[in-house]
Amino acid sequence: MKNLLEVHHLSKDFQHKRQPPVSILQEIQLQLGKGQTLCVVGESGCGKTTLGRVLAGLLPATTGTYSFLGKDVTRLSKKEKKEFRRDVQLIHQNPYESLNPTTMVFDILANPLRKHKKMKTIAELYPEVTRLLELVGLTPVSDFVDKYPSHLSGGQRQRVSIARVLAMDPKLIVVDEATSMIDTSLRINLLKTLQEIQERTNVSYFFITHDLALGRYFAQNQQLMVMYLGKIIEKGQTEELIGQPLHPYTKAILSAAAGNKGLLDESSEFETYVLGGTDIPSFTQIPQGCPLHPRCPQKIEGLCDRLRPPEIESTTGHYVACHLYRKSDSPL
Amino acid sequence: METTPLLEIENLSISFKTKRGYLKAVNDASLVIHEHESVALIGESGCGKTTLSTAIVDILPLGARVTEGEILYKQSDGNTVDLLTLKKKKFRTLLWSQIAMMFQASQSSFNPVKKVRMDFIDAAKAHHPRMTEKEILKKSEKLLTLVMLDAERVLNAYPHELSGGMKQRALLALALLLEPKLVILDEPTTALDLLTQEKVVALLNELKEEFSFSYLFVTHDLSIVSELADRVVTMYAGRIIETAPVASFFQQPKHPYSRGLIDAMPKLALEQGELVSIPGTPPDLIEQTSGCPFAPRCHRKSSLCTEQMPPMTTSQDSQHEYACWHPYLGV
Amino acid sequence: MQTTIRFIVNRLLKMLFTIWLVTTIIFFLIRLMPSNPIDRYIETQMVQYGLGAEEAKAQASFLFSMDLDQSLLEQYGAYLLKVIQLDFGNSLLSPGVPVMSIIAERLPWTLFTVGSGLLLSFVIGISAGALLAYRRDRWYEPVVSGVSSFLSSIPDFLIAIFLLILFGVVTWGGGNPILPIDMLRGNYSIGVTPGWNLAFLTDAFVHGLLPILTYAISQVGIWVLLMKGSTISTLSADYVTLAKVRGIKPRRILTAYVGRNALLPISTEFAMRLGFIIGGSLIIEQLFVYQGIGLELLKATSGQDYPLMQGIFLIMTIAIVVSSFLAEIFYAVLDPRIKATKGAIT
Amino acid sequence: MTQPAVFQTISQSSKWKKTLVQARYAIFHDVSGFIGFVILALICILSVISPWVFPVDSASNAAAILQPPSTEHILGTDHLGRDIFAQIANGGRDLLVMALITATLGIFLGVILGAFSAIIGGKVDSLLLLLADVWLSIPRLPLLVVLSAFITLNSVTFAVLLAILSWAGLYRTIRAEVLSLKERPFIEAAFMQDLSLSHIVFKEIAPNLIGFIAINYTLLMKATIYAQVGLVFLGILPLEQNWGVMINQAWTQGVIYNPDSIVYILAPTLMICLLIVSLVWVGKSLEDVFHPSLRK
Repeated sequence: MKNLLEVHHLSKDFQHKRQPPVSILQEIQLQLGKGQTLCVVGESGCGKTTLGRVLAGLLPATTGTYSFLGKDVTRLSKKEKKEFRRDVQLIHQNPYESLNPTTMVFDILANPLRKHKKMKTIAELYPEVTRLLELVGLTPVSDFVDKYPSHLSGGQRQRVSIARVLAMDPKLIVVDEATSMIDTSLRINLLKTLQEIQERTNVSYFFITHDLALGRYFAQNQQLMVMYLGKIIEKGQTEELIGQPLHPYTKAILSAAAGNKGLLDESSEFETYVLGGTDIPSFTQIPQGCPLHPRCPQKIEGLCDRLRPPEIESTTGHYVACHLYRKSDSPL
Repeated sequence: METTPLLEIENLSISFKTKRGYLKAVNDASLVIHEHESVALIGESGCGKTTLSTAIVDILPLGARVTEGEILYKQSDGNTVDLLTLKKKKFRTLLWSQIAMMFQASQSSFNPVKKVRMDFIDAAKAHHPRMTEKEILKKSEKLLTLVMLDAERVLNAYPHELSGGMKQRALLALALLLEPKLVILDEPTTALDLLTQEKVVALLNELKEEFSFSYLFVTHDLSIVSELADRVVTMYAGRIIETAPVASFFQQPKHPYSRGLIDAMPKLALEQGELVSIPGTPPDLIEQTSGCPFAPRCHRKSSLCTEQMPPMTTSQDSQHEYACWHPYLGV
Repeated sequence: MQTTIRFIVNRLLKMLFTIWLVTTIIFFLIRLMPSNPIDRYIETQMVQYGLGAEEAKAQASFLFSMDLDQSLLEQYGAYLLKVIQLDFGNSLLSPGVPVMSIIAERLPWTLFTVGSGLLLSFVIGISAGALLAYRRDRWYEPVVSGVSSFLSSIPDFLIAIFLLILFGVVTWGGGNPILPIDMLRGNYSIGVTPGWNLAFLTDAFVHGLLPILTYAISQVGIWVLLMKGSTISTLSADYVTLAKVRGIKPRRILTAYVGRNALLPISTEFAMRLGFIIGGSLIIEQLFVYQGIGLELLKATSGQDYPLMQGIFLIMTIAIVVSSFLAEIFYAVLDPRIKATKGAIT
Repeated sequence: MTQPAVFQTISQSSKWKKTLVQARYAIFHDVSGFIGFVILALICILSVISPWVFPVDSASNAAAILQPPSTEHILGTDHLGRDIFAQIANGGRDLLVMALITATLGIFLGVILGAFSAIIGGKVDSLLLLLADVWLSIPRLPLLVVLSAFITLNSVTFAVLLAILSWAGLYRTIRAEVLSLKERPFIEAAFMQDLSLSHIVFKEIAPNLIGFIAINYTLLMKATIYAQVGLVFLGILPLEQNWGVMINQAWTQGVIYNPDSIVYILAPTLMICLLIVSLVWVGKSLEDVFHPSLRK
């Protein structure tokens, strides 16, 4: 099966006035198939949102290739660009900012329909708007169509955002921390709605979160990857990655997440793994070699602080960027 | 367990005046914090947990008013006072020296135009006017080192020069400066990264051992509750609906809402149980109903629930207290 | 440190650019406009007094302190050079008197009245504003806010008229108005010699009283509203709440936590306003016949005294530019956050 | 498909109803706003009907100079014996019309330039911003006075000139507003939906600016009235029939010092105050009404 999107050696630099460029994304490699989910987990400031925005076409990559449906995104014709624009959608983190406060829910959904499906009259639009709202579970529909966003709760707004995205019939949705501002009791329902939509429409998700357990839940039997300081340090099938974490950083965040949950997560037994130091270094001072080495308890002197670890496939489909897993025969 | 109550909140009600009418943010809430005990107050946004905690230190926002109840505090000299009726001046002497607080957004808890040291000096001078600056700074340095900070650097920095995690820890040091009896922490780890969170939680536990004070921490994040709390208090729509020791709270929650919250938390464990959300949305606190506020979202509700607010009941093993007509009583 | 210097240099350049631009506009008006004053003057001299073209030109050159035989570009260069030395030539109405000496004589009076009025309104305004922020639940809060909003809306010269009537015209049942208004014209009474003595200072104050009051009343509302808003937002800041929780005394909170942070954004406004009110002093000085720079500008305009006009206008512009420059520097000094570089990207 | 009841709420006729509801809310929702609307309405009505109801008698009447208020002349007479009330009733029209013209022109200029600058960005934006900064440092009233020495002003050239002079302030505020709107995620969402630029500007950004424009519109009207009355008083603008002229006349004739004819100067002064304050209050009230989060 051909992949929906392929990303090779993608890097993204930001340059502030008169300051040296800062590399936010480095050598990103990833693939995502149709109807599949790829979840990226990382702490705030690891570059995961930037990656999401690059994939959504909101930011250009500095180097590397990004192809969508087999076509290089930087070399699309005008028509293809328009198609790409519609095929890839993004759901923002903050539902209080992502809906125009002066637009009624009906119009929020009708605007893209008018533009892309050439629906004009309300008689044409109404059934489609109803369908979309029902799809995201905002029923009875009549309670919502004539509301302004300020009358909706955070969860309801986020559902409207999802409906608006679905109006475009996208092939890929970048979900950027879409549930982090939603109450716990409502969160799972929202994720379930997203999963149901995937079953129905075969859409792919690029799911961004800082919550390992949430990512683990959403990307069941799918792919999970962990980012640290702009690099993908480990990726693989979700259950495999959680069950057999390889990278010291992955081990540390798993240990932290599991430790914190304690009683909540009785059956889980994760090795306790603690990193040194407390704060993530800033992007302007990324350590040489492996970015984790100053905090890593297993660092190899003379190797980790000098050489950037390559991406190593430890078992099939499970990649890790760490010198500890270097095959003896591979060159340095 | 032999414990003496340190803070007792009794039948506290707090109303907000809004354009649409009075909003009862806290409704007839009673809560006890014992000495050397760590109590977690949990609930979702708008449930009144923050209002309740700010009422203790008298920093309710404008328009909010305590309509009923008392907050009894046992001073270190053994006398018990009602914080709500205490004279302002007297109350001020209790603040920070006995009750300290840490906010959720510690990002702006330091005076932005002064160096961090000034916040330490001010706090100490307010209660010990004769303490010299040198003494204060020496003590501050010790505490800052304890929370794993470069004391020299932090004291001489402006707040904006510190990272979020650093400010959080500096604030913790500030809270401990006068060795209080009770520390109130409002969402102590929300703004922090997972790994920093873990460190702060560990630190809080260590400090509790060392200084033996009580915590009241307010959070919506269940995952840190099990690490920090001895007892869990659940709030919903302004009411306290369940109180339980932490282990049995997670293992046998009695109130359907508590259970719903736990069931909705994604787990890391490999055998994923089915996660369930609570349907519906929290009620509007302006339109008060006579029944249980959770009834509209509850799958165990009966007609009784919509008519009458269930009273606080103590479970047979006397570990749980809950306000529910149809609690989960089985094991 | 480097960013601070860059910041200052940046502002300085902007300031110079503004002054240069205004100077150039003035040169354009005086020299290049169709029917500009110099051409008109030469024409008049030739038509009315029968002077020869050369003679008329020479006279115009002398009067306007410009060498009209030079090319326009040279004239422009020479003009700029003179402006840099603050040399605006001689007044036409009082021949032989340099414009700068007239300005030097008049400007202090305007600065005195505008400055005192502004200071008075500032002190009263910020105190009242801070008080209102603290007492938001009292009955007088909406009243004072309403009055402030009213005062800040109505034009200052209407306030001047009210004051004039109130103090200088209405007899209030007695024989005479409160103030002998016709005696109060000018900056000081005839017979009083200027100097640092009590008699003169009192006299100057009495003469400046109504203008000062006008400036004060017309500005006070703005300060009340600004300070109220600023204080309210500061009061709700976490560091203030936390200061309360730390048991710090209210007075200490007011000064060290609320006061400084609330005043910061307003203090820049103060410097800005100083510059602008000088520009607005025209009508007030006309009404009270106060011999300040505004009145002088009006006289110059009606008397077509172009060198004086441009001199005063330039000085007024410089006043604004310099005061806003100082305001920004002041702010940067007071607020440690400004110096921080914003480089973080997430 | 059955057409549900909700269908009605989106139809055109109900949009009008909503507008009506909003207008009612705008007028009645706060006290100062309500007072402002009432005063403004009264001044407008007076301005429209007075040429017929209270015509100005321009002929002087030496027999009735500077009379105090009486039943014949409610507000007394001026130095030429003309009725003051008639002058007051007719004196607001010019001011209002001029303020409307200037404010409309000025807002148009400010919105176009500000929005353009914010949306285009880059060098053009920086340059415009610098120019605006510089422009703002030039004192407006003295500039008008100085310009009057070079150009003969009449009402129309003055209105246009004033609109042009006020571009910088408006430009800056509107630019800032559009910039912050542009950064809001819902605009990015519109971009992701591939909606056209005109849709984004007029349907997404513009509705969020209405309250902002309303308050600036009234503020600009206020500034126009200030400048106009001020310059008329100084004798720089040609005299016509308005309150500023009355003040000027009272001043130049020395009537101001006559304790018996205080009404002569007080009446126009008060009227200007009322007009300006009502404008400010109406503006504030409108700003509230159009505030997006307060939508009904």
